[in-house]
Amino acid sequence: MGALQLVHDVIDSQLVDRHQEKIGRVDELLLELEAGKPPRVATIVIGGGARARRVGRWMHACHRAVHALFGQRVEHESRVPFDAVRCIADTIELDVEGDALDSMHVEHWLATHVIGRIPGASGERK
Amino acid sequence: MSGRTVALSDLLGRVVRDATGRKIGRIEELNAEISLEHGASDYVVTHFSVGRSRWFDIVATGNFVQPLVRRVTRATGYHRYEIPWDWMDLADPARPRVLRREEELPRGS
Amino acid sequence: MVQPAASHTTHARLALVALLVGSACGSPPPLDKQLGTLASWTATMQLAKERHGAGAITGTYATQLRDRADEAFQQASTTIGGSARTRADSGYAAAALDSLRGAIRQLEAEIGS
Amino acid sequence: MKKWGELALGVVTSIGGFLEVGSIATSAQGGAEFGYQLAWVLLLGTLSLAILMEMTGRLAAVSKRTYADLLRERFGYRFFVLPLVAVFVVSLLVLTSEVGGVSIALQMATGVDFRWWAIPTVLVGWFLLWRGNFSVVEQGTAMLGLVAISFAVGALVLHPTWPTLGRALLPSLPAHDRARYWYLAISMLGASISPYLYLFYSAGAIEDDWTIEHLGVNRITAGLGNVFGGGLAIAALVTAALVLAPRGIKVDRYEQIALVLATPLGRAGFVLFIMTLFITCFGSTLEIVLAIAYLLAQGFGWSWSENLKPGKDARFSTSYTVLILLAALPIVAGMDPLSLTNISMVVTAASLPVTVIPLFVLMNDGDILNTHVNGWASNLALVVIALFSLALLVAALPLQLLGGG
Repeated sequence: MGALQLVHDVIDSQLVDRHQEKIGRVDELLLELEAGKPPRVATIVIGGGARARRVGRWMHACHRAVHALFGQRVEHESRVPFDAVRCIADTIELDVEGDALDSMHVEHWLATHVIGRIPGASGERK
Repeated sequence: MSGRTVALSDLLGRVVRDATGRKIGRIEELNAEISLEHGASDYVVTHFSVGRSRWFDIVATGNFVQPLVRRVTRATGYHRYEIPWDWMDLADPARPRVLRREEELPRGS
Repeated sequence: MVQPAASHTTHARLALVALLVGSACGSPPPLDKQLGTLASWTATMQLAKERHGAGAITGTYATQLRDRADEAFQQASTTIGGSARTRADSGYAAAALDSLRGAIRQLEAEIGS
Repeated sequence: MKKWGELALGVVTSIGGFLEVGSIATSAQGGAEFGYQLAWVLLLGTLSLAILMEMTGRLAAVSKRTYADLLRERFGYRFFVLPLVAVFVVSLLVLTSEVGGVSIALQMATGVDFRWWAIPTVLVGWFLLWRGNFSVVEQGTAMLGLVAISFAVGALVLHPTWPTLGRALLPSLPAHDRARYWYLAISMLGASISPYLYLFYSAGAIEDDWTIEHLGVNRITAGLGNVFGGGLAIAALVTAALVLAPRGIKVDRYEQIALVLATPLGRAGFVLFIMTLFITCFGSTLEIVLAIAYLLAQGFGWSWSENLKPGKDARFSTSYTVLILLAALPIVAGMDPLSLTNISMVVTAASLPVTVIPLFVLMNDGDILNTHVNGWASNLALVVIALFSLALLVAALPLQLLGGG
């Protein structure tokens, strides 16, 4: 891991967890600014809110409106410290347990409440 | 670990002015390296790439028909600035300012 | 920063759309177009009759074609009066409607047999 | 040996996968109203699609990433929203048209109104996606899709005048109804070059674990498959030109199109037409719904694969479940499937620039493709396609209004 171009190499890259499962993309990167020190690449954000914010204010407003429509008050967003990055290549591997991430809330909810209720949903491969 | 946090996407595309207030382009890329001073795995931004045309740079950074790109850059006098982190004043992330004059800034390829 | 320019182009686009929609939807379809549609359905009925006679198509399918032709006939008979400007035009319209009605009857006779 | 099997399969897939409701309907309309004259549009569309598919296939085989992946990674989410929304809307429209095509085929066979068939159609389709894997979708529909060859048989039996057809492969201006001519030309192009085709193809390359070794297979699949697919679309145009045009029949409703095969081939032709319409539309339904689900999953970084059990990629499988059900609604509501098809094809044509122009950038990116970047000839071809896709975008709306009726 030498020099990194944050736009070219990091933001929007596919993220995988320590089991190589896809867990989203780098939707936002947070930098920490401290006087007299170079900006530190601090946090990877995974979540629809951060994504919507990048498109524009109106998209962010739409995103919030949709959330309100479904009665969701909390944004299911994950903030992973950049220290957790294990490897940066075509995908970025994070040393985390994907199932424990808050941003996987919709995936889990659908898996248990919708998809899991239909026969034939479980197992490894078809 | 005190300090302000700024989102990368809030910096991207921001117009950068030099010490005299002249527009010199927009932030298009942030280049980071592993810091030698902090703990081992900390990435810090070393310099900002500031250019004038995002699309041109998307095309130009990808080894895109390199001879053609080189000819076009030469013909149009197009260049990006590579600005070291400590020359960039991000006190207001919406209005980044370089502490030097445009003439002093290092140019990228 | 780019707001004013963007809203200008948006307005221009809206105006263009409004103009085109207006010009396209303002009047009933012209007479020659309606006559063409009627002739097309008349020919469809004749071909269907011939194909049914040859055993190429089923009665079920021929009936569906008849129904579509019937719909075209109904639609034309309500709108074609508005498109015909002169007495001669009205004559053409009536003749076209008549021949489609005749062709539909012939197909019905063919299916019924 | 395995490679040759894959190759044959790929070619078959292309034949089965390329002729679908849009091509059948718009080619029949074109042939009925302008004879052979619009054949050049199909040639142009087929060539363009072959080029786009070869490139997206190469991109996936070399980079191990799909076109949708790279659209987001290279251009950023802010830009990605544009192709995402455009392809989503356009493909959903085309999907609805395909469901309409299946329903009409069942109506022709049974006499039961097409509206009743939309729900059963999507339920069966959904079941296949739920239980089947990628090969079932790809190979199953492709093998059965070979019935589409009946169009070629029909065209040959009618003895087309080859020199005239040959001349029609070069563009010419119409003697009458200019707006209608260009409107049909755009519809036919939209039917030939659908973004879902190359998004599905590039995702399929990943599903089938393509590597650099598959570049030859990719080239032949994209090339040969399209030759056959485009050839069948031309055959559909020829049959309409020889059966409908001389009698002055215009295609206003789907029901009229069955006559193009029932006339040269009799009862067999009638049955084959219904089978062709049914199978090709059904196959396309599965491919399009997967293509949209792939786009969403890849764009947002979800876990995805048609080879995984649905519980392993819940968001992906929920997407195709919801989408396929959604596509039935306009048909159940009684929207005319032919009008729907025509509108879908024009909108498709208008949406092309947002997926074609970025491809030009990606295909020249040495970081992604190493030595497999485009040569000058491919670049030239892609620039031409990009330019005429822009022309389509500009012309689509005015022509829909002037020539759509």
